[in-house]
Formats: sequence, structure tokens, C-alpha cells
Amino acid sequence: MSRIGVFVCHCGTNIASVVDPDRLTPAAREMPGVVYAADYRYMCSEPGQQMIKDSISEHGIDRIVIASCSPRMHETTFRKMLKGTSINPYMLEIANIREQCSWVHADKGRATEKAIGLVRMAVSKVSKNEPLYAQSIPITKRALVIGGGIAGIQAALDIADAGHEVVLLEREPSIGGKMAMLDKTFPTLDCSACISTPKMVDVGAHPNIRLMTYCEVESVSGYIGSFEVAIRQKARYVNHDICTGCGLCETKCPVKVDSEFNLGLSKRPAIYKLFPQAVPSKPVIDSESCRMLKDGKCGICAKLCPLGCIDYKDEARTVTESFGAIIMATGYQLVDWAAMYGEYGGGRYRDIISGLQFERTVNAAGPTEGHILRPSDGREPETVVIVKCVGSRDPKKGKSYCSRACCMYAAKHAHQILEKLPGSRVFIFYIDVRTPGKGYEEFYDQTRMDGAVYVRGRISKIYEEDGGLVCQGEDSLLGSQVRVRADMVILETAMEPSQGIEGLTSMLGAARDANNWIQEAHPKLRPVETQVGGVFLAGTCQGPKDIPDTVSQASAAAAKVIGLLNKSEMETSPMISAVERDKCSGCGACVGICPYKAITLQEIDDRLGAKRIKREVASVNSGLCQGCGACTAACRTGALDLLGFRNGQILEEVDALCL
Amino acid sequence: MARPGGAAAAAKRPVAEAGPGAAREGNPLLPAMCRVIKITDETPDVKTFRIQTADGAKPFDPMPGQLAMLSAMGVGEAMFSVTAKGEDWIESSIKRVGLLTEALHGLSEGDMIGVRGPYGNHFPVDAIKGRDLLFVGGGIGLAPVRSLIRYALERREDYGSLDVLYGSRSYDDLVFKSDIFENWPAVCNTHITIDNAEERWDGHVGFVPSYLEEKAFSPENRVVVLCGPPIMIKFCLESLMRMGFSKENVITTLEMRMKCGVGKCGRCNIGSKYVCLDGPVFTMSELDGLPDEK
Amino acid sequence: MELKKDRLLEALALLREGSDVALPLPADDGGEPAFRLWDGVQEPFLGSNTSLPPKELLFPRSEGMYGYNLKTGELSDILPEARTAVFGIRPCDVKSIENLDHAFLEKGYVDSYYRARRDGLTTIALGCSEAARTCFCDSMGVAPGDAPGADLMMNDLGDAYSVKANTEKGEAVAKLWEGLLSKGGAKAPAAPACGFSVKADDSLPDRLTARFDDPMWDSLSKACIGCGCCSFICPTCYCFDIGRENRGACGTAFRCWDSCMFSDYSRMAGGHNPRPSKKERLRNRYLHKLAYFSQRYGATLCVGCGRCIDKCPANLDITRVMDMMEGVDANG
Amino acid sequence: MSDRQEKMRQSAEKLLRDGEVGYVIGWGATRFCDRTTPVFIDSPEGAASLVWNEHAVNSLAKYLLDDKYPDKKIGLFARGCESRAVNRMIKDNQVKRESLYLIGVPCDGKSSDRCRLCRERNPLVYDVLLWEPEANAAPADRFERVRGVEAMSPDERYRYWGGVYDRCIRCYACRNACPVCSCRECYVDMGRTGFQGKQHSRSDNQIFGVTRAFHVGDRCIECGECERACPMGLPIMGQTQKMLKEINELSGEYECGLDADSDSFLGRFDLDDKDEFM
Amino acid sequence: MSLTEGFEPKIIAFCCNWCTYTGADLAGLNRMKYPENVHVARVPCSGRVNPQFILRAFQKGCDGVMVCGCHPGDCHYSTGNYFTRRRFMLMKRMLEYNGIDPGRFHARWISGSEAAKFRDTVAEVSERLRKLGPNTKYREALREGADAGKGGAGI
Repeated sequence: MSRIGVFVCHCGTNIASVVDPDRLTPAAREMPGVVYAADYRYMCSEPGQQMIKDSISEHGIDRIVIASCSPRMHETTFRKMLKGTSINPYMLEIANIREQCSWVHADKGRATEKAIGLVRMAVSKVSKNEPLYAQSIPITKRALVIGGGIAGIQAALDIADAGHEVVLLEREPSIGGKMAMLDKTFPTLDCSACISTPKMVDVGAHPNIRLMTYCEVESVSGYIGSFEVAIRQKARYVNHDICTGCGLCETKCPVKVDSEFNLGLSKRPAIYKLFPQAVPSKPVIDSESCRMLKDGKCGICAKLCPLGCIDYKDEARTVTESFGAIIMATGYQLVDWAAMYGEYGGGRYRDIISGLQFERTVNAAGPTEGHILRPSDGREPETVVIVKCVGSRDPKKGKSYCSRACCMYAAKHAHQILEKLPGSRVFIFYIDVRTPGKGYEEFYDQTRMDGAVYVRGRISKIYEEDGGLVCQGEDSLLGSQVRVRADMVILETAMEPSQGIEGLTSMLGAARDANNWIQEAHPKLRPVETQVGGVFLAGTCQGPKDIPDTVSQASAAAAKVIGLLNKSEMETSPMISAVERDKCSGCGACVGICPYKAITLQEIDDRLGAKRIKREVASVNSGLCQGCGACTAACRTGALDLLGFRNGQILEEVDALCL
Repeated sequence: MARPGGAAAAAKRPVAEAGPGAAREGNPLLPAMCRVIKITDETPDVKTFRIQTADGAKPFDPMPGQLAMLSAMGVGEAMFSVTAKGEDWIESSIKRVGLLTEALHGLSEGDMIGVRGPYGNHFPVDAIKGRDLLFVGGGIGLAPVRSLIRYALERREDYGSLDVLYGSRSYDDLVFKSDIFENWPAVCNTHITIDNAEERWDGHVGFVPSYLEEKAFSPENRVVVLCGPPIMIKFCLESLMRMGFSKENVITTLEMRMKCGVGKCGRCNIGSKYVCLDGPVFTMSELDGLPDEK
Repeated sequence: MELKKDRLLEALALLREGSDVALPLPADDGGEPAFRLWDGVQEPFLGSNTSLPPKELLFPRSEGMYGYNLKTGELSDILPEARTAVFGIRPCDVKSIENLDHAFLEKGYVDSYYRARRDGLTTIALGCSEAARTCFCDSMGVAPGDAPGADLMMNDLGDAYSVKANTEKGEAVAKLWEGLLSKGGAKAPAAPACGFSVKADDSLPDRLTARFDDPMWDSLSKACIGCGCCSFICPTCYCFDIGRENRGACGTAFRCWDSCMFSDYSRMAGGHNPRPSKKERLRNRYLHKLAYFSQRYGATLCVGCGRCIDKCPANLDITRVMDMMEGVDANG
Repeated sequence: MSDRQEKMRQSAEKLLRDGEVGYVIGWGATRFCDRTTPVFIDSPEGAASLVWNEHAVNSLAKYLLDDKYPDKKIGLFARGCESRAVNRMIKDNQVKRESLYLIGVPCDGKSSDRCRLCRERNPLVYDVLLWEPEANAAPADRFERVRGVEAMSPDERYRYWGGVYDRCIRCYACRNACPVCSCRECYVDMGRTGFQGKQHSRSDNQIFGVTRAFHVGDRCIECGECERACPMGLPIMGQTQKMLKEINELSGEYECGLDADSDSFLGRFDLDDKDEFM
Repeated sequence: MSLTEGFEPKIIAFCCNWCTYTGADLAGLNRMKYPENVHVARVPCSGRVNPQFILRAFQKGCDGVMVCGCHPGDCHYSTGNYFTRRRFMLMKRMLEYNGIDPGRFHARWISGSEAAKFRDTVAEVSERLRKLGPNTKYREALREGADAGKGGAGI
């Protein structure tokens, strides 16, 4: 028989004024297994705790029930208290007789009855408690940041500055991400490259940061504190160990293909740096277009290179690295508007460009050296139409969400056009104008004063006429049809998660929301964590946001990682699922239910009579399991059970209530 | 509708006439509430419980080898051999293996425990009078044998030489340490062994069957009482056969799942025998006549 | 003496004044017929034997044994107080009750619960006038037309039943029915031939146990699905489990039917199971029916009612093992 | 009929002679001409005892669970119902396709009430097909009986099921015949957890019935073995079928065992599931 | 006098630790008042609730059962309550199909901030069950004298 002690807290008068301890305590004494029951004014106080500790040794108590405030309040307190006694900290149950009894009921008699019921439930449950022991898992003091945009750069720098090793992984040949492509940033209009490239350089030079560009994650295993990540280094065909980045090779390459960085507005060679300020500032060969790699004919770059860096036989390599924490900073991409909006020509009209293409156009280092020119004929546009919410807030065609940054960069684009092309006209078609940010509303006002014309309504159709683009839509404020003949149209398109997010998140076991953004652990209180322990979020991979928000989230994620890496080991909650292998038939019903991919089927050796067999059973990874217990309800045989909330314990509670 | 056959059969073996089951309005399935008056930790998973009736008497007077049905109230009942008895108590040593034994291990001194019995036959104490006795035990298997050792020691003059050969996996797993190291060596020959060498152990190391052969006990006028895990029994029996013992002179006790203890519920049969009534004590030659379902 | 058929319900009603009356009755919705307590109105189902045996009257599916209090240690016996007269019980089932008597009342211990119910039971048997095709009782020593072990024996005479008291209890019933009985000279027609017959002589138990290690048990048991159907519908299967049901400090120990065909039946606390697979379990059941019981109590436990043959989901047939024993002697 | 029986015997004999399989599970004769029993043929000579007639009623698939780790392939005569069971067992990781040799025998309809709902007479998975597929007979209205119960008032429904479970003898033939019940140890046999009382009472029987329905309902292949096996003739498929009916209504056409890949309803979720718990 | 007069239903509410249990605590913090009938059993996630718990509650004598968790999408464990939703959508229908009155089983999403919703739900369910009266269905039969301390549960 268990020897249960029950301790009833008055909580001053908070409990005692409604629930009668003089009835409750004697009633507890009568419950099966209870060998001692007492009450006190404040159980959580020093003398209260001392009294519990004394009673434990005096009465040979092996488990306790504390009838007090919510377990969410003091469960940890009392567990800590038990650490100094003969009892395991998990041999404790709390009957919530304050928040869920004395504070919500007025009738003293009935409230006391209910409190007796709650204590009886706790007594019954605790009779089935078993000692649990927290496991401690060692922390590998290294972080992996996936994605080398501004979010990843910021997070990597913060972690590295705190003294921890970081691997910054980028799948493109250079870090920099979308911010490197921008011209100016709102609302201050400072040059994007001027503020981001120094950070890129810092990353490249930081002793604690190892840059792994042109790399992709192949697989992830393990859990918080010890992830094993297989990273695939794509073949670069250029030996970066000796390459100085002189750039000679690029000059004579006979191949010209669309530049990714300039979004097709210019060409690049097959051996190339992503952009002039690329970090690392060394080229790679694009195997898809290189003549030597495709046909074995060319080899000019190899001949040119003074250091012999070119290696056409280079192959992709996979390395496996260990990390204690992972930050996801995989960013966004713009939706493929052409595929969604046939009524805008579906990509047939060259003078309809995306906002990001405009950024490249207006950038001094861009294909037009900063001159705003129409792609079709290189003429300066006189009338420009900017269409917002292309793909955003459009559940029928695109995304139902707001992409958050477009209102501001639409205003910025308008401002830049009006400034660079005096006398030009800019029409901005909008659904709403949203400017919640420091200096944002002022910037928007300024743009209107600059002469941008805001028209409320969606453009329903764009077609070509006489070398111009006719934009047709409704002015929903006036309730009339509008037609604007424009020389150029800029579509401020929606953000969507980067390509490949599905594979990466499923490798990690991280969830995605309805729109495929990575799901944060809690939308309010744990916005930079995922529900996978040790995996954090920075920037737009979690949802659309602008640069300031991205950078602050990156720093926040970095702070979480630093906090984690500062420990050499961490305790995991012992209240996790456990498998009784004898009972498990290996049906796998639990595997798909687990949100953390914590359960796998594992082959074990067993005997069947005299025969040796191998059979599969469920196996819970204690580093990944968070103790939700969803698997236990799916396990028909009850082979899986949740420690601390075992089936038997919950059934005891049910039975006890019904007495 | 009394049947004459029943009474005749009952006369043949010790029946719980004095037990609480029989005393309480004849319902043999009704336990008596007794008290645990002393608990001894034998090994990490074996405890010995000393049990007494509520008014301080012996629950019943078992013969060596007989069984008691013990219950943790509200959890369940199971059959255990009575390992010792005193003036006003009986003792059972219980290994923790399942739900019920776990509950019993949770008992404290002074707690209540349900008792009924004694059940089953007993070691043939009269038939082996005058013989040399060799007790061979392994692990918790010493428990049922202990009752007979104590019986023989109390009637030392009735029996010839007494040898106890006992082994366990490790020093920690040896049960009844005060008996095997202090009480018994003074009055009989003890031979203790453990499976693997340990630092604090300077006694014999090795398995029971080989130790048995090593000791080369003569089969002459000797009866062996053998109890332990099935695999040990098997090898010991082989050793004993090699040493020239006959199966008639090797006695063991059996364990089976039992619910009623009185030959009704059907569980513990081996062929037409019920372990709870016809056993648990059998000679090896008797077992040879039973189906191999143990 | 005889009882006109049209006065049967009257006779039963008279019985019902002094005790419960159980009859073979169909289920409310026409399901399987079984012995159920009579409400005084329903017509008995007498066309064939019941699917469920009458053993429930003596050995209920579940019965309380004693109550206890965990806090005080108080114990209280729950002995049944039953007075039941059962009508329409067939000779095979009467024989099965004799077997249950052996099991529950002999060999040193008397089962108090069974004893109480048994003392209160009066058996009024009805001889069979027609055999089901699964019947083989006459091979098992039961006369389909006569049940000497019944308190009162009745046989179908066409428009009446013959009535013959075998015991004091039976005479008491006859006396109770005095006003309804008439003198009748008609002799019961010859008992019907069983559906089939098997050879089950006195040497069968020893011949069977000699084949304990025979490979035939493998082939016999392969198709078994390991349910407890045969045990539960068998009139003589009497295995039980003892369990407990707690409500706070109070609890009840109860016993309920159990089947040796279930895997957990013989499994011990440490996990060892002396009968680990259905081969060992089926063998044990067959041998218990046909060998072990006779070796212990001198009576074959199988009474040839054929219920298990009729109901087995896998169409297993206990008599197959008897057929296989033809020509096999006890020395293997 | 006898032509087909001959084909089956020849096929089994060849498989055994060639050592392709360790044994073949089929049907054999009993004492009664209108009943067959599952047989396990392990020699080529034994194949002659195979029987195929309208009384070859029992589903054979469940026996695969008795031998989950065979040394050699198991030959199994598979009709529609066996093949659906096999699919389900593969999905539940209970048997491996590669350890089976499925001898497809399109079913010509059997004399059993369990075939009432048959929607697939032909094996959906097999290694060899012994004869041409049969046309599927129009099955009885799949959920007719469920609707009948639904039409009752709550009290009537309770009386109906109470009556059913009063008669249940807890022999677990339904469970043991069910190809989807594949736990190593059934929850009812685990007193330790205490989900289920062992008493034979109306409430414990009912709880067994509903729990069983919940455990198998979203994987039920509607073979009807549970009802066929029930010695008390209880209409227990009415429970699992209710589950299926509701799943059909909640998530569209739903039938189990048609392939070996589909997740069961309770093993997955859909963000757009109906929400009535707001 | 009707059977249900003066009857106070016994209700068990399985509440997830992160949303509903917190919401219930908040109701306390705000000193909201609701009937005493509901007893909360804390579970980590509504996905932990095995439908068999509900059957057990009715068997042992609960008049009503509630399962409460985070709103879909807000689950602390990301997807647990989506399984809850499916499971109990079926369970509710199975219970009704077996004759349990629809008013006796309720699943609700109640977030940590919805203290008022917790209060209102408890009040509503209590009131509904008060009208329905004691549950007899699925209920184990109690042996006579079981409450007199002599013996226990029913046969």
C-alpha cells in the first residue's frame, strides 16, 4: 500500500474562507492509502514546506498530495522541495482547490464537497505515481543557421559574438539573400547594400563562423543538444582554397545565361559570382550551362586561371556535422504571379515587372546602372502603375494573408520613380494601405505629397495597346471603372515560403502552417521557437515580415540559442511516452500521430518459442518527445503510455471522482 | 448432495482444517485479515513478510512446503510457499515480479494482508526420517526449502547429515543471509556459491549444478530437495543422475499460476494433478509421470 | 404419472410460487435460446437444446465472493441465496451438473458459492425425443431419454409428459403438482439415435494421455482461433478467474468465467507460460474433457451435447480426436 | 465447382512440391457436408484434402497472424475478403507481402450471412489467379442496419444494445476472428491498466463492445467474420459499421483494405475537418 | 416531484494543461462563479484523452463528460487537437448511437484566455445535465450495501 500524505493549504483566507479545512483534512485522512493529513495557512511558505518535509520523515510517507492553488502555480516549487527529501519529486499531485474551487464557488458546503472530490482524485492518482528521473542530455556547443539572408547573418553574428561556433549554411554561392538585391530600404532610404554588405563581410571574417555556401541540408537526425546534420556541398568546380577571387575567369567565359541575381534582367557567364560583393567572393561554375561540363569542349577558364583553381572533376560531397541547436532562416520567395494572373498577360508583357525586379532596375549596381528603363525598349517610362497585393489577400487566386512589406516598398518604389523621373506619373492600386511601423506612416504621406496617386481597387486586367499597357480596374471609393495607360507596371507580389521548405521541415519534424510557413511553437509566447526542441526561427520563414522585424527575430532566436549553448547539458522532462516492448505489435499507429517524429519503429531481437526472430516495435526518442501523449490514445493495446499521466493514473482519477 | 468420494480423498492429505479459510463458515475462498508484523529486505527484489493474525496468533500451522494464498487487498491474491513459522507467526519470502508482488512489496509493517491456507501437500517429513538430506537451492528457490531446513534443524535427531548447497547470481541476490552465513553453518553444512566473481566475495564461484558435482555427494541414504529456476533444476537433475541419485530420492516443488488454491478454478493442472492440491511437492519420478507442462 | 402438455404452464406457475423457475427461453429478439428466469408468461423453448448450457444457474458468469474495506480490513462473505427450479434440462446437461458437482464439491474442499446454489436447485429434466446432428451423448454414457441424476424426470409422450421423481426434491415437486398429474400408462417412446457416434470407452483417457506428445495436436489446433467460445458454451467447463473491483476504500472480490483457451489464463506473473501456444491450450482442454477429469474423478467431462461442435467459429470438432484414437492403444 | 477445386489442389500441390511455400492455408472437410474447416496443408499429398464449395465460409487471413515470421512463404487462398485483410495487415505492419504467396480464387458466393455485404469477390492482391474474376454481386445496402438503429430513440437504442451485450459471453470470438485485431495482447486481457473489468456485466460487456468498435472501426474491412464467429449471434458489426458510416459522412468515400497504403481515418487528420466543438 | 429535482450532476472535464486548464485557472483569478458540478482532470493535451476514459466515466457514475482543449491550430503540441477533433467526433456519434443522450458528452475548444467561455460552458453543461437527470446508461450496477462500507462495486 502506498503511504500518502495530504497537505491542505488555507492560502490565508483565499481557500479557507470558502473550503472548510476542518472538513477537508479529516475527510482526506479517511481516503485509502492516506496515512497522514494536515492543513496549514501557507503550504508554499518556508515553514509550510518544512512541515511537509518533517511529516514525510516522521510518518514514512512515500507520496504526497498538496491541496492548494493551481499546479501551474507551485508544482515546480513543491517538486523542488521534494528534492531534499526521501521522496522522488514526481511522487506529487496537486489538487487545485483555489483557482478551480474556492475562487469560483460561493456555497461553502458545496465547495468543500467539491474540494474533497478533487483531493480524492489526486489521492487516487498519486497512489499510482512512480518515481521519474529527468534525463540530462549533453549539449553540443555549436549552432547551425540555415539560410544566409539577413536573418541568418544576424543570428550567426549574434551567436558567434557570444563565443559559440556557428555554421552558416546557404544554398546559393553567396550569402546576402534578398536584402542584397534591394536598392534602398524604407522608410529611411538608406542603401541596402551599404548596410548589409559590411555584415556579410563580418560573417566571412568571423573566427567563430564557418560559412558553408552552395550547400544544402541532406538529412537531420537527433534532437535538441545533439543534432546530426548531413550537409551536401554542391560541386563548385573551383578550388576555393586557392582561388583569390580575381575574377579573370568570368571575363572570358563564352556562356551567357540569365542572371539569377538580376532576376533575368541581365546575363551572367557560366563561371560566376552571384554579385560583385558576394561573400565568399569566389566564383562557382554552373554545371547546367558550362560547355566544358556539358560537352567537354571549352576549358577557357581553366586556361585563364593563373592559380589552376578550376577543377572540372569536382564532385558534390556530403559531410555530417553535429550541432546543439538549429536556426531556420530560410526566408521567402515571391509567388509566381505569371502563373496565377492570366489577366495580367501571364508574363507575356515584358514591361510588367515584379517589385524585386524594379529593385534591381533602380539599383546603381543593377543591369541599367540605376536608370529606370522599360525592359522592352529601354525607354524611360512616363506613367508607371504599381499594383499591390498581387497574390496577397486574394484567397481565390493567391494567398489569403497580407505580405506585410509591400505597402511600404510600393510607396518606396513610387517615391524612387517620382524622384528619378521628374514629371512622371505613378498610380498605386491598393486594397488597403497598412503602415504600422516607426516612420512608416510619415513615409507614406510623403510619397503622396511627392505626387503618387493612390487608387483603391484591384486591377482586373492589363493588356497591351499601342506600345503601352492598359490597366483596367475599379476605383472602389468612387465606384467607377478606371483605365490607366501605363508605360510600365510594377507588381508588388506576395511572399511565400522558399522552395524546399517542405523537405527541410519534415526532416526536422517541424510543423508548417496552412500557408506552408514554419509554425512557431506558440504564436504569442514562443514566436521564435518551433515545437521541435532546439530548432528556432528567424525571419520570413515563419511568415512575411520586413527587415527590422526579421533582424529582431533573428537576434531573439540567437538569444535563445546562446542560452541553450551556454549550458553543457540540459534536463529533459521525464514525463514522456514510454513503450512496453512486450506488448507492442509494431503496428505503427503511433508513428504518424507524433507531431515531433519522436517515435520510430525499431527492429529488435526476440524469441518466439524456440525461434529467434526480429520484430519491429515502437521506440520513443526521449530527446524529441515532448510528452503530449497523443500516441497513447492511438495505441490500442496500451503498449505506449505517458509517464506521469499513465492510463492507469487517469482511470484512477475517474474512478475516484465517481465515489 | 455430499459425495462419499470427496471425503475419502480429503482424508488422504493435509487439508486446511485449522486454516482461516476453513474456520470462517467453511468458505475456503474467503481470506482472513492478518497483519504484517515484520518485513525483511532479503535482496533488491525479495522481501520476507512475517504475518500474524489481528489478535496476535499464528494464521495457521503449515507443514514444511505448504502454501499460503496471500492477498494485497484490492489488488489480488497469489500463492506463496511458507518459508518459516514461529510460535505466533508465519513467513513468506516474495520476489517482485508483477502487479501483485509489487503491491505486496509496497506494504509496511503493521499493514493488513489477506491470508488463506495452508494449501497443498508438504515435504514427506516422515518418509525421509533417518536419511541424510541435501538441500539444493537457487535464487528465490531457497524459500520453499527453508521451511524444511528449519523443520529438520528443530528435529535434528530425526535426520542424518544436513547439507545446504545454495547459489545465486550475485552476492546481493542471496536470500536469508543471516541463515546461510550465521545460523545454519553452526548446525549443518552450508555450501554457498555465486555465478560470477565479485570483489567482496571470497567464497565459491560457479553455477549450482557444477558445484553440486564438485562436492560429489554420495547418493547413499541421501534425499535431495531441489528448488530453483527451471533451467537450474534441469541441469542439477542431470548432475544428480550422473552422481548416482535416483529420481525417487529427488524432491522438488512446483510453481504454477493459481487463483483459487483449492483445486476448483482449473488453472494449475499438470495432467490430472492440481499443483495447489496434489503439489507443490513432487518427487522427480512423480513428475516424470506427468505431462511436460510446467 | 403424467402431466398433460396443456397444463405445463400451470405446473410451472405452481413451482414459481416457491422458487425462481428457469426455463429454456429464446432471447427477446429471437437470438440464441438459453436458460433464463421465467416471467410466468413466456412459452418455454423445447424444440432443441439451448445454445447456452444451464451451468449459469450454479456457476454464474460473474458472481460476487466477498466485500472488503481497505481502510478497516473488514471482510464480508457474499453467499448467494438461490432457490431455483429448472425445467426442460436435457439428460446431457443433467450429467454435466453431476460433473460440476465433482469439481466443486469434492477433493477436500467444498465451494461455498456453488454449494449454496446447488442446494437450492431442483432439476426437472426432459428426455430428448429428437437428436440434433451434433449430438453424441450416447457415446459419452448419457441416455438421451433418461437422466437418473435429475430430481424429476419427464418425457414427451405426445400430448403429455411422463413424470418420475428420482429424489426427495423431485418427490416434493410431484407432490406440489399432485392436482395436475394424472395416471398414465403410456411408455416413453424409445430414445432417438444421436447424430453420430464416437468410441469413448474406459481406456480412452489412458490412450489419449499416452499421445500427449503426438504431432496430431499441432494439426488439430492449427485452425483454432483461441477464443473462449467452446469453454463458455460447454456445460461442464468450470474454470474461473478471481478479480477485484474497488470503489474507494470498499471493494468486492468476484469470480467470473474464464477459459483455458485464453493466452493469459496460465501465464505466471514473471511472464512464463506453461501452455504458451494454442496447441498446448487446445490439448489441455481436450485432455481435460476426455482424460484428466476421468482420471481424477472417474467421470468423463464431455457429455456429448455437441454445443462446441455446433458453435466453434473454426468448425473444430472435439470428437475428431476420439476418431483418431481408434485402434490406438495406451502404449502408444 | 469441382473443376475449380481441382485447380486449387493442383496449385497447392505444385507450390508444395516446388518448395515455393512451407504450407498452404485452405479449406477442408468436416464431419458435416455443409461445413468446412480451415486446413494447413504442408505436403503435396495433402493437397488432395482441399475443398472448395459454397460452404468454404471462414476467412483464412487471420491465420497469418499465427505465423508472422515464417521460414518459408505461406500459401494462402485469397478471395476478395482475404485480400483486403492481407492489405490491412500489411499496412498495420503485421505481415510482409514477401512472405506470402497469395493464390487468388475469385469467390462465387458462399452460404454465409457474412457475405451479405461483400463488395469485392475478387482478390485485390495475389500472386496467381486460378480462374477468371467473378462479377461482383450487388451487395446489400451497406448501412441499412445502422440506419435502422439510428432511427430509434436514444432509450430504444440503449435497450437494443443493452440487450445485445446482456447476451455477450465475452468469449472474444469476434476479436479472435477479426483480421484487423492484431495486438500482441488485447487491452481486455491487461488487468494492470484497468481499462476494462473482467466481470461479465452489461456495462463491462458494452464497454468492451464500443471499445472494440473504436479500436477496429476505422480499419474494418467489413468481412463480417466477427458476426459469423459470434456464438451468440449478436449483430456486433452494427458498431463497426456505424464508425464506417460516420467516417464516410465526415470524410467522403471510405473503405478499408482496398490497398496496402491508405492511412486509417484516426491515424491522420485534415486541417479542414468539420469542427463542431467550437 | 420529478426525479431530477434537487439533483446535482457529477461531471468530469478532461482539460488540456495549456489552454483550457489555464482558462479555468483564469476564471478563478477573475473570481468568476460557476456551479460546483465540474471536476477537472488535467491532461497535457486533449490528444491524450483516450475515448475509453469517457466510457469509464459513464460506467463509474459520471453524469456528464467534457473534453476540452486548445482551439485547432493553437495546440501547444501543434497537432494534438486535430486528432482529438476526429477521435471525439466519432466518439460522440458512437455514444449517441449506443443510446447515450447527446447532452452527456461535450467536447469544446477553450483557450487560456477564454475564462468566461469556460464558466459559461460549465454552467451550460451543468444546467443541461440537471435537466437530464442522473445517468443510468453504461453505469455499472452497484451491489446492495456497497456504500455501507461492507463491500464494493457491483456485479
